[in-house]
Amino acid sequence: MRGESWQTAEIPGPKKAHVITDPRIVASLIKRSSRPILVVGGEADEAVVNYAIELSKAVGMPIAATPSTLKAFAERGFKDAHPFSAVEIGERLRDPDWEGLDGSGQYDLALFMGFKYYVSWLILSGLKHFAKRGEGYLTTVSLDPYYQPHASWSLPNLTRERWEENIKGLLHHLGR
Amino acid sequence: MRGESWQTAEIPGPKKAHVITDPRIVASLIKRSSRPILVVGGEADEAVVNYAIELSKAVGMPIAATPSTLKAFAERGFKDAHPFSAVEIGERLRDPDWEGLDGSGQYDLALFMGFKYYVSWLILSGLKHFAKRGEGYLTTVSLDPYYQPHASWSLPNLTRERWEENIKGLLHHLGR
Amino acid sequence: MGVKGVKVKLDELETAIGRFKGLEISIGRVVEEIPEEPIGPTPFPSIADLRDWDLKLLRRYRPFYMPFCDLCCLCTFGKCDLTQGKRGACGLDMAAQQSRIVLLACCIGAATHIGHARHLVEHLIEKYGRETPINIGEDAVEIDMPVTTLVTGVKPKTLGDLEMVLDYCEEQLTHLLSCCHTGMEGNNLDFESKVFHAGMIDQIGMEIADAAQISAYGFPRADPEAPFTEIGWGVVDTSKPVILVIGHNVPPAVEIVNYLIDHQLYGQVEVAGICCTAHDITRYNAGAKIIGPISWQLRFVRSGIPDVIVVDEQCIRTNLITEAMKIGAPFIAASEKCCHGLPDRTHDDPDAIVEDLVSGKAPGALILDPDKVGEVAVRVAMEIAPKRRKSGILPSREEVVEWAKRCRRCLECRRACPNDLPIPEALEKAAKGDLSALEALYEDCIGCVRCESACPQGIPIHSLIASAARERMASERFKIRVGRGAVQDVEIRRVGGPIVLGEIPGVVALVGCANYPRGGIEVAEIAEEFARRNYIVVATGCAAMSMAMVKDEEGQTIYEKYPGVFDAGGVLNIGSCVSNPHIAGAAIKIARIFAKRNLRANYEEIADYILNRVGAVGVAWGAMSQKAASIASGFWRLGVPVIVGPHGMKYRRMLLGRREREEDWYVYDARTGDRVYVGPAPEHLFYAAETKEEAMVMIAKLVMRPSDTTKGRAIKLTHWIDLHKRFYGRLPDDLHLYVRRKADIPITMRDEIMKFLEEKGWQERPIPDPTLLKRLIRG
Amino acid sequence: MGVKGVKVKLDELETAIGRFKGLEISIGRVVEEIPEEPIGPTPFPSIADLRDWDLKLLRRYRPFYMPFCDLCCLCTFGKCDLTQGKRGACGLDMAAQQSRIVLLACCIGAATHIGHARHLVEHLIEKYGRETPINIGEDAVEIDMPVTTLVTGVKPKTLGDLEMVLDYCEEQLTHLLSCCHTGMEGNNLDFESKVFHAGMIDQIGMEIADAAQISAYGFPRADPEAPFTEIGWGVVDTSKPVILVIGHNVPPAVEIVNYLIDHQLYGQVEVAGICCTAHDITRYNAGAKIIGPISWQLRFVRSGIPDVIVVDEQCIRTNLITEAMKIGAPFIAASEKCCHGLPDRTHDDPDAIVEDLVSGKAPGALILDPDKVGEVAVRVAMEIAPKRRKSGILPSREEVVEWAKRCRRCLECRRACPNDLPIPEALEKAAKGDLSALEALYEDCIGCVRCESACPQGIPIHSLIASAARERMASERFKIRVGRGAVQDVEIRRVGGPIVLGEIPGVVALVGCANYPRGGIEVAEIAEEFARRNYIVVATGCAAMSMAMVKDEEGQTIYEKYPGVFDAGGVLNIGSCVSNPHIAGAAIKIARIFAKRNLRANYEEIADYILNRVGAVGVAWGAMSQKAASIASGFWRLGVPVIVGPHGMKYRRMLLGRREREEDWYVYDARTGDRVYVGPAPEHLFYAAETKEEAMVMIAKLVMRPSDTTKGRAIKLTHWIDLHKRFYGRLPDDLHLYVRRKADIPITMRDEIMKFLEEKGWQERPIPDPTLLKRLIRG
Ligand code: SF4
Ligand code: SF4
Ligand code: SF4
Ligand code: SF4
Ligand code: SF4
Ligand code: SF4
Ligand code: SF4
Ligand code: SF4
Repeated sequence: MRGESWQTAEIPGPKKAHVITDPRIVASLIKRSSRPILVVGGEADEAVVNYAIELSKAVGMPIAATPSTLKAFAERGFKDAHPFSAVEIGERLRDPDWEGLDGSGQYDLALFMGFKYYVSWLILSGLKHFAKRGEGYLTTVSLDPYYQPHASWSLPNLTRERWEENIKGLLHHLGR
Repeated sequence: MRGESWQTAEIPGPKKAHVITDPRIVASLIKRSSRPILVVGGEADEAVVNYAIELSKAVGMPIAATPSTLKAFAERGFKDAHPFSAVEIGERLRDPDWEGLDGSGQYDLALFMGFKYYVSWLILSGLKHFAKRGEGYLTTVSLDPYYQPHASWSLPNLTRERWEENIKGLLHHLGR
Repeated sequence: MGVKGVKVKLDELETAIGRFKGLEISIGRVVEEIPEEPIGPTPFPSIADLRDWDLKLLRRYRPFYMPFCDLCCLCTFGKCDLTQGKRGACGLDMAAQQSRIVLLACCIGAATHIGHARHLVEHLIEKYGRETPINIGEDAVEIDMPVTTLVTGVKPKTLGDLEMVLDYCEEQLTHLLSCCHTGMEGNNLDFESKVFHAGMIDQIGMEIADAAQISAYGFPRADPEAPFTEIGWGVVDTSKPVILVIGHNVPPAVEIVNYLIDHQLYGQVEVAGICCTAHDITRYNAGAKIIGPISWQLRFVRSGIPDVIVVDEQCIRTNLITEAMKIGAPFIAASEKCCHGLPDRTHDDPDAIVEDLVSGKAPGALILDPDKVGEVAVRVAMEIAPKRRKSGILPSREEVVEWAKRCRRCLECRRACPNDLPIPEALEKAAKGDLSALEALYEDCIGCVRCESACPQGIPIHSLIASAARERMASERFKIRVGRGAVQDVEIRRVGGPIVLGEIPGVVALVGCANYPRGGIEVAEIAEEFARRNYIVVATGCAAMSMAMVKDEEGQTIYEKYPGVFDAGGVLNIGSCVSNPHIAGAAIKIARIFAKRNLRANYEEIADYILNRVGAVGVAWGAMSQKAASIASGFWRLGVPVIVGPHGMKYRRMLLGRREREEDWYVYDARTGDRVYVGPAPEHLFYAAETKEEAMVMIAKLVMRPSDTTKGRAIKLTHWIDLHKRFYGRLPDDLHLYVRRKADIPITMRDEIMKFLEEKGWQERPIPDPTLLKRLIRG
Repeated sequence: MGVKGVKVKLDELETAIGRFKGLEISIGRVVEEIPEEPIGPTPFPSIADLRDWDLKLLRRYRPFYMPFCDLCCLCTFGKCDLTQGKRGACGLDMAAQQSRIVLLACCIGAATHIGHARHLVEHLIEKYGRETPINIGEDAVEIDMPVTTLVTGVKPKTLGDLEMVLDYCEEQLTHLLSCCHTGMEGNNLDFESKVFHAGMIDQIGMEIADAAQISAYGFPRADPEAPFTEIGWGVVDTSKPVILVIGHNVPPAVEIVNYLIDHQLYGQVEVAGICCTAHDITRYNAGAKIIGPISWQLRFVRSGIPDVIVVDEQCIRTNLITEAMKIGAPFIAASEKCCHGLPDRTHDDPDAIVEDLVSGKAPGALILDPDKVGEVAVRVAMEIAPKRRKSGILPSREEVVEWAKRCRRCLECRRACPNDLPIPEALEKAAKGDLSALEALYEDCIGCVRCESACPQGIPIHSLIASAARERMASERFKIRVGRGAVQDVEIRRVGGPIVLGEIPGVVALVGCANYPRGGIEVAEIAEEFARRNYIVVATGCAAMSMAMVKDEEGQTIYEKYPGVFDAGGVLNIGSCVSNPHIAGAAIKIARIFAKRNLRANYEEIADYILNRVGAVGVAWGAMSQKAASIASGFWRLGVPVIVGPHGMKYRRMLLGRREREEDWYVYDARTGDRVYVGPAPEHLFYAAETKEEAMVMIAKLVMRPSDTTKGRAIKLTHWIDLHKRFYGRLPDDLHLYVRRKADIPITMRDEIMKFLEEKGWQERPIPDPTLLKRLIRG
């Protein structure tokens, strides 16, 4: 079940996410990326927000956050969180011509966490099919504790504990 | 690609065939079955027909053959091949009340070989969903050289050579 | 009914005009002359006639597709893999395929309403005559069918007039559906334009259905004082025989009530409904009761309370007959659309049917004659009720615990649950005797029982949840005003100005189904929030029910607390799903009554008016059906944005504006012809919110319109900023885009906002007389 | 066109009957009296009116579902997993879902034909007048529209009469589509009954379309001597400007020809067609040419030969505009259903459009006026032809080799190919300079270019195949008789008896699309086999084309070798897809003319007659579309079995009889009322064959009918046994079920068969006057 859709019926198609078997994979994706972005959804709890901040700080990566979580970021004094709802950030990440949060252009790597399963399932699907980047497509990574087949890379279905281990491992490999 | 649909788009759903990693698996399915049947399709070439006969003889298992292949069976002096087209045998294997080729009732194991990919893909789908056997469902096995997700068990996608090795291995484990 | 219908028509024809041999008749569309108003540019528009308008909208509100599947499987060339730019065997790419699926959904939705309208009109004509006048608001309403008049140019006067409008709808629908065929349309924006067309046609279908039933059955006619009835699982007097009616097409339920009245049985039998038939039967007779929205079907049936179940069409659980059998309640299917495998007893003697159903010889019957349904349902209910055990199949507390012990924690139920409810976790507790976690699932459970289907242990999970929440369910007793129907002209006259000027901050329409991510309570919260803020809150369908199912500290529901009038702070139950066009109609009538725009066949101009001036927004928090899709698209074309809950993302595409793309937000100033930047208002046309908080902030944002006066804008900004701060903890990042002049700024927040605006380098800009249509420039 | 249509209708109404203010008109269905024939029991039947008949068929021919997907994704409650007895959130199970998908497909198919008919009738009324008489066979045909008369009871006389029949079709279609909505029908057999209804309505739609175009355009009127035209890739004179027309709705193509004639340009421009528009333009003018069926689109366009491409609707590759741009051919879209994102130039000056297209300023235009299309297409073709390089984008031999070298043998192309063609293997050879394997793929390739989409190397595989087969393609020049239309009454009179008695062994209808498993040549082989055996072979659509594309040793095509008359050994091109009802009509007319049964609104009786007596079978070897699905279902309800090729299994369900279930094969003897066993004839209603051999044996089997005389049965058995032996090497195992009396046994095989029968313990049994309808018992 690790590499199966968490919601049984959400079968994607021929192209399925690689399973992240080791957080080092994500670390290296981030390191190799020239413009990564972290997207945080409306289900983010305290832990997710904290990890997101850590991740962001580790590599200086901006955060697009569902507005409802903004408060949490603000409370932690974190400034680089920008309000976009799930569909709004999805639509922008799709568009090769979007200028990005800072006006310097599109991103080449988008990491997702804190989403309802079916919400990121669909946003990631939209990006998989339509987020052109030159000859290829945007690389997406799902960091939630369930397998998201529409991402380029996804964690498998995980218990909360194993999930935290993975995120901590990732932070470790990013030098935090 | 071994355990992926041979035709890229023929994605089945949540329930996918177990991959036959060792012909012994099939041998033991056959041995444990009280009423197995071998179904041979319209794409069966000489080799398939020969293997089918061997398989049938190994365990005294009857063959339901697409009428077009009947000639080939007859030419080899094989008598236990009964003419049913793909959809006809599919419809009968589905029905828990079918009397079988010999009037002694339904089968509990159906092995398929010699089919166009999409033909057995669909027949196996019909059986997966509708061939009730008591509380469970008919066990189906695809012995063609490509992965058939709708079967209970399927060989993976194989080259012709590797496929022959598998079939020979199976025959070997059945004592031929 | 078809045969009968035709025969009647023939008879009428023979009597009225003589006998015809070789008669040649030209049957065309008769457009009645309305002397005071000329016909507009697009009478009975065909698919491409409003394409220019659609493309204007679609350039600004761009589709964002979220495929629900990588494949297309619509023809035997397929399945085709459309991943990442691949094309199908017919040449289609993923964007076109997704828009095609949306079109297909909207066609199905529109067909459902139009077919419903057709059956209803046929039946009512047969029953009340072709000449029965359309009357949805007595003297309080001038134009009974504003959508129909807007689109087609005609103004139907009688039930008979509705038939030709239905002909038009069916014709357009046929064309639209054909566009879904393999090898037809290839461009996604053209598919989207057709989606809009389907939505527009759907609005007419719904309008016809509701106009017909209001007129013939005497439902409340645009009545702000429509009576109250009861709603909730606990409203039924279980000491009486109980008839449960489910569906949308009310004639069988009406004939049940009529039979009761005619036979002096009224009051002796409970008639309770689920879904829109419940709305409509209470509009017919407020003595009927409402159980709840679609998600209440199984929990109520399994309770064993209904003695007879009568289903007509739409939103019926398709295996309800097997559930009915489990509780020993005869099942009557009353529509040819939903035969459920039952024998057709339409032409049988009622005595024989009653006998078979009461004795249990037959589990159910198909009866395609509403009068006969009325008789049979009542007689069966009265005869069977004394004999039936009403205990149902909800397990006892002890049984719940026993079942819970059988759980193997395989997670299949949770993985099947659309709301990812923590069932295994709840069962773990239940196995130890603590049912609180199970009970806690009740509110979020939509009653789909996918969990039960998935459970390898055969645990009746939904019944366990219902049982754990039994006390809570039984105490569900709320008041709801029955559907009032249309908005009166006088109401429009009163609020038209304030709405267009922005002084009434907006009209919030809560509509649609009960596929809620976190329970119906969220709908009630949204409604309350905006009613309290003096928005006009209107509601239909399941949402109108869910809103009623919460009480405040004083034990009052929202309908009791707020007036039913179309005015600031009003909360209106408009009616069933087919009453939705009254909401569109209200927006249209603002243009007509307040702004004196012509309606007849003048779609583009009115839609442009609404988009730029009427701060209305639709919210379908639990939208799930194809009908909800087509209803939404009818609003899009008319310039009304729609927000759905997160499940609504499964409709596969949003229509999103990009606030930072300045070039997208220019309009013409109708006075001067200048192109003027007006800011991103309204920002989106179809939007899915993840949380109710996000929805509320977005509602407050989407009601802003370019034409708002400074006073109006200040009011709208106040609410938006207030909600934004409350839920998000700060000022909106894009606030500067919505402040046009200093006078727009709410006084109470002046300093904070001015500071913000300065940081953004904000400058004052003009407020034009906005339009997207060049031809409307007067200057 | 909608607006225009309405205005015309209004004008007519105003002129003809006066001016209406507040006029009240009862618009009903005018059923014209046919004095000689009473109206039957089911005029204008609604969904449930023929349900009894359907359930009779479905009890015998049981659905076998082969889900194409384990899921349902039709609403936002989903996706739902329906695997192995699981139910969706709406309660649906897999059997119901599969039948629902079939219904959806048939609704789309029917909508396409009905919508096509509506547009055509609207256009022809505008052009030729409402009073234009329906005339499909001059004096040779009494009932012009047998399907319409059978179903509705009316007998349309003029183009104008067709509108009310279309109203009925659209109404029924709307109801049917609504049944696909979530929460409607729940029983799979009820869905199947609705599928039959959709098919029946579809037949009317097609009949209207063809009757209208035959009547107004003067297509061949039931003409066995319809003229020949040319078909094939090589028939076009490339020295002239070439206009390629693609689709199904012929008016734009007709106006191209008319413009050429009116401007004395006829003969200077080649007009060539693909798909049904090709059929129909050659029926209008046999000087037009046919390129081939749907699968020829890309290979022909990529050749660069067309100077202008005009598409109307249906079966158009949806990204053809991008292919047109690659060869620099302007692209004109002529239907609102297929706008392809093009600007609407309908109301622009033709000069401006021509200028933009010729100069390349615009790659194409949407022109919703057939006359204007005619002018613009011709003028653009003539102006652009001298300037265009006609070389196209097919690579040279050398380029093919270079491309082949780039192949990495990743197998993606093969895995994407619907026919699993060994492309990588062929490219391996090609890389070494040997193109023979590539060329060998040509026949089996259906031109879907999924291979190209899948290839990570971007290899233009289909172009490589076409290039390798270039010589073969260029030499494709065949003769085909243009579509003759209906069957004459005199033909029916001649063959009705022999068919019902079984002496003409059967009618084989080869219809449908080009989704062939192994090339169109198989269709030609099937046709030849049965024509040679003195069956009547009729054909329409792509199949009628594919049949023509093979020559015998003398260089003759099947149409040249066999007469075009509806008689033993005749081979008839009936016409385009909408001509299919002439085939149904022939079967119906046998009941009418030979057996003197009433037709009007008498569906059940006639279908019963056909099922039991008329040895007709449909074969859709390459069926792929939703239209093909609805066409097939129209035949099922009428009692005509249909065989599809293996891809047809993707329609997801078969309707299969079980020969060994004796109880399924009883009928009433109409003379005595006895229940009589008649053997499994016809055995199946919807059957997919894996190979052409299997199809041929099954055709010969399915033409057997209970009413066959002994002589007739002997003839049918001869052919069946002969084919069975030839292909399967032995007698049929179930032969005894088809021999009723010794006299049934073909004399030449007497001994062998008697021996077989004895082994089976066979006994003689009576031959009844068969019917499934109790009410038809006379005794
Ligand atoms: S579109 Fe739906 S039914 Fe078709 S393959 Fe995908 S999930 Fe299955
Ligand atoms: S409609 Fe087009 S994309 Fe869909 S299955 Fe058919 S050929 Fe493929
Ligand atoms: S019935 Fe309730 S708990 Fe069960 S799957 Fe549906 S929503 Fe979840
Ligand atoms: S599916 Fe059944 S057994 Fe599995 S966790 Fe859920 S309730 Fe327990
Ligand atoms: S709101 Fe939706 S679920 Fe409710 S009755 Fe209407 S269509 Fe059905
Ligand atoms: S229609 Fe029914 S089975 Fe299909 S997705 Fe919706 S709820 Fe599930
Ligand atoms: S174009 Fe031909 S070779 Fe390519 S995938 Fe289609 S059928 Fe196969
Ligand atoms: S997909 Fe392309 S590269 Fe791969 S085998 Fe086919 S032709 Fe070669």
